[in-house]
Amino acid sequence: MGEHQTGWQKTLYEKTGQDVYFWNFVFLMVFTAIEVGAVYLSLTYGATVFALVSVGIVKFFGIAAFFMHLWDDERELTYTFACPFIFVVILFIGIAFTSPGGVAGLPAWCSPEFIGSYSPTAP
Amino acid sequence: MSYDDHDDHGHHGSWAPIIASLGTMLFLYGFSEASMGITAIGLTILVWGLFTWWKGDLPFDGSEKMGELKSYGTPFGGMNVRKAGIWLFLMSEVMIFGTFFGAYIRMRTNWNTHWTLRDKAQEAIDGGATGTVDSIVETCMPHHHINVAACEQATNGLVNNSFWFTESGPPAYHHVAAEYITADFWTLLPGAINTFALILSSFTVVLALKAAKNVDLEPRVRDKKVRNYLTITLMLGTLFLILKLWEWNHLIHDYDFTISTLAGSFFYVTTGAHGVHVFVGLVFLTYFIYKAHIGGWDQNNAQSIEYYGLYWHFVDLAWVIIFPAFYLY
Amino acid sequence: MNKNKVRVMSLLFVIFIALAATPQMTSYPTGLGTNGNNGCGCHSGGAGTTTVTVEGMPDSFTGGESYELTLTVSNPDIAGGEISANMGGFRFFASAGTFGAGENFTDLVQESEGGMTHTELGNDLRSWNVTWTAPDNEGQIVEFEAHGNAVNGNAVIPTDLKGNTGDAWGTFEASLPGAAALGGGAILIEQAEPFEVAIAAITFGIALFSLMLVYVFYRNNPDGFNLNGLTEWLKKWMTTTDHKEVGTLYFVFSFLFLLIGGIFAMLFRLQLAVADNDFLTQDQYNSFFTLHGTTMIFLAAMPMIAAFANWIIPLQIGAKDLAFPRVNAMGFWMLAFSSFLLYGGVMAGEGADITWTMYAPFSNSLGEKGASAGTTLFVAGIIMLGISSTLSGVNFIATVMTMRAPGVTWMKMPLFTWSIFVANAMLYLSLPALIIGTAYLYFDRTIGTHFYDAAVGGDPILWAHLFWYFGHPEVYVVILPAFGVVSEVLSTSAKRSVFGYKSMVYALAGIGVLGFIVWGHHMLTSGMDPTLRLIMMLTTMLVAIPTGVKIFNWLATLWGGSLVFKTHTLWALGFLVTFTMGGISGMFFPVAGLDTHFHDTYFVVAHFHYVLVGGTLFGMYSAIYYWYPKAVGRKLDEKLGLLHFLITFIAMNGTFWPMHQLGIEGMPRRYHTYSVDSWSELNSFITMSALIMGLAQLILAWNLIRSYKHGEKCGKDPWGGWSLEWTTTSPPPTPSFHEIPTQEDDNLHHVESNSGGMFSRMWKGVEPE
Amino acid sequence: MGPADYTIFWSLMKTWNFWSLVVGIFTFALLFYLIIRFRQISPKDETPEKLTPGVFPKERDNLTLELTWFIVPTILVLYLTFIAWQSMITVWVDPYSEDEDTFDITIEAYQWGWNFYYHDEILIVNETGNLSTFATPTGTEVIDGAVSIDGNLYLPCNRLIKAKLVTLNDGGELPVLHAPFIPEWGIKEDAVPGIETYMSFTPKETGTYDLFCAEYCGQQHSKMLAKVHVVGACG
Repeated sequence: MGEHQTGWQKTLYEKTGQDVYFWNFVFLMVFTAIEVGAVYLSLTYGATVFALVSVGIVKFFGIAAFFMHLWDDERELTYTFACPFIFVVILFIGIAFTSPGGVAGLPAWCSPEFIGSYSPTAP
Repeated sequence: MSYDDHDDHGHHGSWAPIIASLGTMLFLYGFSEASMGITAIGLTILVWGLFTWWKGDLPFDGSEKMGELKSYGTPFGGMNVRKAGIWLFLMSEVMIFGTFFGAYIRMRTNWNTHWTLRDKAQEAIDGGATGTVDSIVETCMPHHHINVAACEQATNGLVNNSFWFTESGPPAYHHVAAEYITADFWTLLPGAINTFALILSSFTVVLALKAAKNVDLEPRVRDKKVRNYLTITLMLGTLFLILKLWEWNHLIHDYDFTISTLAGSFFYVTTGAHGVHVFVGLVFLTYFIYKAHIGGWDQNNAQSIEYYGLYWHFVDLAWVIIFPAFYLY
Repeated sequence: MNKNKVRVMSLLFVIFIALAATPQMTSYPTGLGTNGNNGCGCHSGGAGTTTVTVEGMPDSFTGGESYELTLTVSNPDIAGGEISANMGGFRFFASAGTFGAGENFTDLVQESEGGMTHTELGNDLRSWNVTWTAPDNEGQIVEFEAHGNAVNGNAVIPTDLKGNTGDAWGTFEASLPGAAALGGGAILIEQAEPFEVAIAAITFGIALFSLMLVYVFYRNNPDGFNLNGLTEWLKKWMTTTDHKEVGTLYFVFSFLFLLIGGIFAMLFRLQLAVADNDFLTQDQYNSFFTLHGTTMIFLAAMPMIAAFANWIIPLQIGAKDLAFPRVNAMGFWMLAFSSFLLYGGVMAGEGADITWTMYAPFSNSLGEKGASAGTTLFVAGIIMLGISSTLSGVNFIATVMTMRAPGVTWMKMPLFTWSIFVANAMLYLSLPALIIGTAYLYFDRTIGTHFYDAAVGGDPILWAHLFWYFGHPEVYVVILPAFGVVSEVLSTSAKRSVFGYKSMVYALAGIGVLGFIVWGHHMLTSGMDPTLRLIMMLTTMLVAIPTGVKIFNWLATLWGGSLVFKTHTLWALGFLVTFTMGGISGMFFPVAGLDTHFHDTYFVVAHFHYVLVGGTLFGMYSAIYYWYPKAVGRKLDEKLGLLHFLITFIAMNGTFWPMHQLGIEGMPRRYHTYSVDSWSELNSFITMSALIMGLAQLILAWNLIRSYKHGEKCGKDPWGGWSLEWTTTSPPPTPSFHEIPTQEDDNLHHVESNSGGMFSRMWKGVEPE
Repeated sequence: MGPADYTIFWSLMKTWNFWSLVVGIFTFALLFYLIIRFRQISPKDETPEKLTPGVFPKERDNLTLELTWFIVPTILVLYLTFIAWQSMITVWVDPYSEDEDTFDITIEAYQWGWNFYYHDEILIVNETGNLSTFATPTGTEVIDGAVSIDGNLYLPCNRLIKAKLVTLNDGGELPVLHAPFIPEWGIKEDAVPGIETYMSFTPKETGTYDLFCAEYCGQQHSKMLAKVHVVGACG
């Protein structure tokens, strides 16, 4: 189980006496505190969403890379874990962002009329 | 859901699959018929099926003969088949939680929520309305009840009736869980503690695995350490579920944020599905603790704990995304 | 041995409780119809201590005659005389003829929802007069149904009353034969209730199935037949985890439900044979076509694919068994038990009538006008199907990825394994959308959430998106294995290797990916935004190209070969003909101008039956004739096979080709009746050929049973195939390969460099280091 | 029956039928030729590859052939997509642009029936002969805001009709999906509870046409019928 054989994990263990999982645990705790704090600063909508999303991604990376030791395992496992996210993105584009209100706000160049107007007259 | 069930004595077969399926059928049948008796029978049969499954696994010692196959060829050459299996199962779980979020975001982009209200209040202030964003929000929503007239007056006409209701009648403004949670510390506390609890339980599973793999511990001490770490994980998991149920109760009764509202349906079913995944993880954990208790884990078959750990970390990973999306945003 | 007996006894005891509980189904909230719906939702209504009588009924009606009927409601407990207001109410329905008010009752009774009921004023009486004018067609039996309610005048309920809430319902039923029905014309025997016909057919089928079970066991060793042996033999089958035995379970299960699905199809084809037919009532028709669709896809096509996948994949890649045998068995048993839930509603006369696509606002609606009460069980069954397919998905992908024998690299795998791998990958990644969608629907119907409810601000199209995100990959999951079978069969029958193996694999991968971005073409007229419709139209156009490449590859495979015409070859060639026609008719839908006409008409029904029956069923039949000798050691009879092929091929085209014309004429889909006469003769032709096609499948059933013992014996490789399954004995030993084989390679050995990342090593088919 | 020949449906159908026949005949001719020419004459026929069990057979492919049957269908499909795109503009996109003078109506669907509301006022002169065939109880004028008189729809000829589709939700009714479908004009659109969808068409001939419900809506889905009368002069 990745007994600190890679370089920086070994030095981390010697220097601090705690292995990479302990520090990963602390890392995640700190970021959860940041997340909850960010909400209480009552920033603007955009800033809060940005903070929440970025902390979320960082914690996602923390858990997936170290607790689920994708960092140490073969690269094929990371591909396996990444593969469904392509279909989650397709699902998001097709279902999440195209709610009745969502699509109406699209810019003109992306709507069919604009694309349609390029073509010669109807048959 | 540990998929370490490759069973070497394939020829004698196992009763577990048919019992578990019968249990699932009775459970779903009872739930559909709203008759709790049959639901309870179904659940017990399902758990009996799982225990039969694990009884077959108790002697598993991680050897090739006992079913620990090595995979061959690209892409998983040399890795245990069960490790590839658990990762493939997690692909399906990623899609399940992806769909939960997809449906949630689809609906959320249509709703007016406390965020849009704050933006509108800010706009009104820029347009000359008096007071701060918080004061306007307070006048519009005295402790979470909508006061349309006062709001229109406070934002001089910016937040009118069409902000709260669509013309054809259904509500345009949806109270989301985050509105109640971020407003009051005591409502946020269970969510925050749950996040700490789950991350801690992820950590203790990792410690249990390290203890099991640790060769220079002598067996009796090792078994005790593994069992204790796993028991801590079990307790943290139960704490998570209890706090979640308490929080639900608090939201439903004190804030009237029930499942018959649209935002409530999405909130309760998504966090509920995550709760079911945690509960199933805990049921599996009882098997691991029992096997640790009878000294079953050593460095050869500790990889089963590692595969269980993958599932448990995934459940924690899902919570790491659900928490900001449903509780804070 | 006694511990085993205890376990068996307790299992049977539990099943007995579950079945005993079935009749008092009181599904939320209107009950499953066994205690009868009380005719009106306006009062809470206790159990009926009220008696309802109707006088003035003739013993047989003459066409066009009108009769004066008096309906009286009486209830000794609720006197109702002294308190003036609201003493009684009624609702009166008849299956034919028209109602009117009795003399001087014009302001006391009114017409509502096709029947009669009391007016505000009429609420004070306990008996009312109505006139009923008989229909002209005297050759039928009219069913009367009246619900009477004795009310105690809205007064506060006096405590002495036996605790009912102030009103109690009673019902009255009678059937009145027409003149022609009674004496006059041919004696019209009491028409069997089609539900009883369906349930009788299913129970008879199950009884026949269990008899066949005992017979097959008996035939194994006739002299050693004893009951203890039977339980032992059953235990073997119920606890098996061997991929061959689970494959056989899947096959028998799917064949049984193929026939049951066929029974439903034939029943509602009779209903559609002529205009304005009333062989089936609307509820029965709606529930029959729903069950036909769901049974054929989820309980017949996918299990048959799983049967061949279970049997053949481990043999073709040289593995001893699947990666997780017990998960494999659990996959089957989840599927088997889900059929109880799917069919639970039918047994109580309330089968799910929400179509196999279960569109949201209707499928989560309750009450009289909403979905039938059995729908909740149906949706629970769909969730169990989702669990079963996820489990078998994990299994097959893990097996193909990790347990291929040496020599069976990615680019030297048989095409059937490739097609099962891509199909299971697509199923496995698209299923969660269905599970979550049906879970939302299930909670809507059970615990009262409001996911798709427009009144609360919900979006009904969310269901359509979630369902079709699963739906379109699902139809590729159902067709890709048939592609794999046809590639194998044509190559073996023409004694040539498949033309362009690499382009076939790229086409499979192409379909696998494109299948996920085209689901919108099922919803082009459902109010999506034109931008999304445009994207979905473009991607759907692209999907036809990989399929076209595959068809040309199959044709090129025949070039220069020496084609033998065994039955499986005939089915593969039949597949090529019908599937190509289905593919071409499929190209009509991504066009806006055509789709606004063709959506939800019989043109769609024609297209998907050509692709499903012509594609998957013909492919699977070809697989049956091709691999039955490997599974059983005996060949199926060629003459019976030829007969079965000819009748089914002709009847299939006779059934589904005229539907194209009906679609162009605009006959809508899922219609209980139509009154446009010009559609009648096309529909009766379709019905006739559908019946022939249905009966032709019994030839295959007989062939399967007969050849098990009397088929011509065959060796390891009866057809001259090349893949690894033809190297083991037939039937293969358990576990399938005692020691893992190595697959040679006929191509010239230019040494591939071992470097490169995973993907390059994968495509170069290089051995691991 | 089937769409009238002036609809866009038939102009597309001709193209699609033509290309389907071309592709179909080519494929089937090739199939039957191959079956007849390369059938087994005697069991000892020699084929280039010996298929022996357990040995991956010699691969055979011909890049130019494979490229042609990849490129040619792609060109055909792109050409057909180009035409399909046009039909989308005329069917779904143009009608929603507000500038044209459209004849607005609202089609309201409820469980198992239709209500028609008129938002424009037209006067149909009675003496154009074919009017006598229709029972329009209130004479011939269609008044703004009028509701369907006898459950049927009266439309002017040769005007772009723009129908707003809604589902009746007055609390009592069960809002489910419906879809008005007029086969003779080849148009349909779902009426979705909660949102308004649009359907449009320009009838060019007077007469009576059937209106069906095309989205499954429960027990009497097949009974939701109505008649559409196109009245007035088709100048």
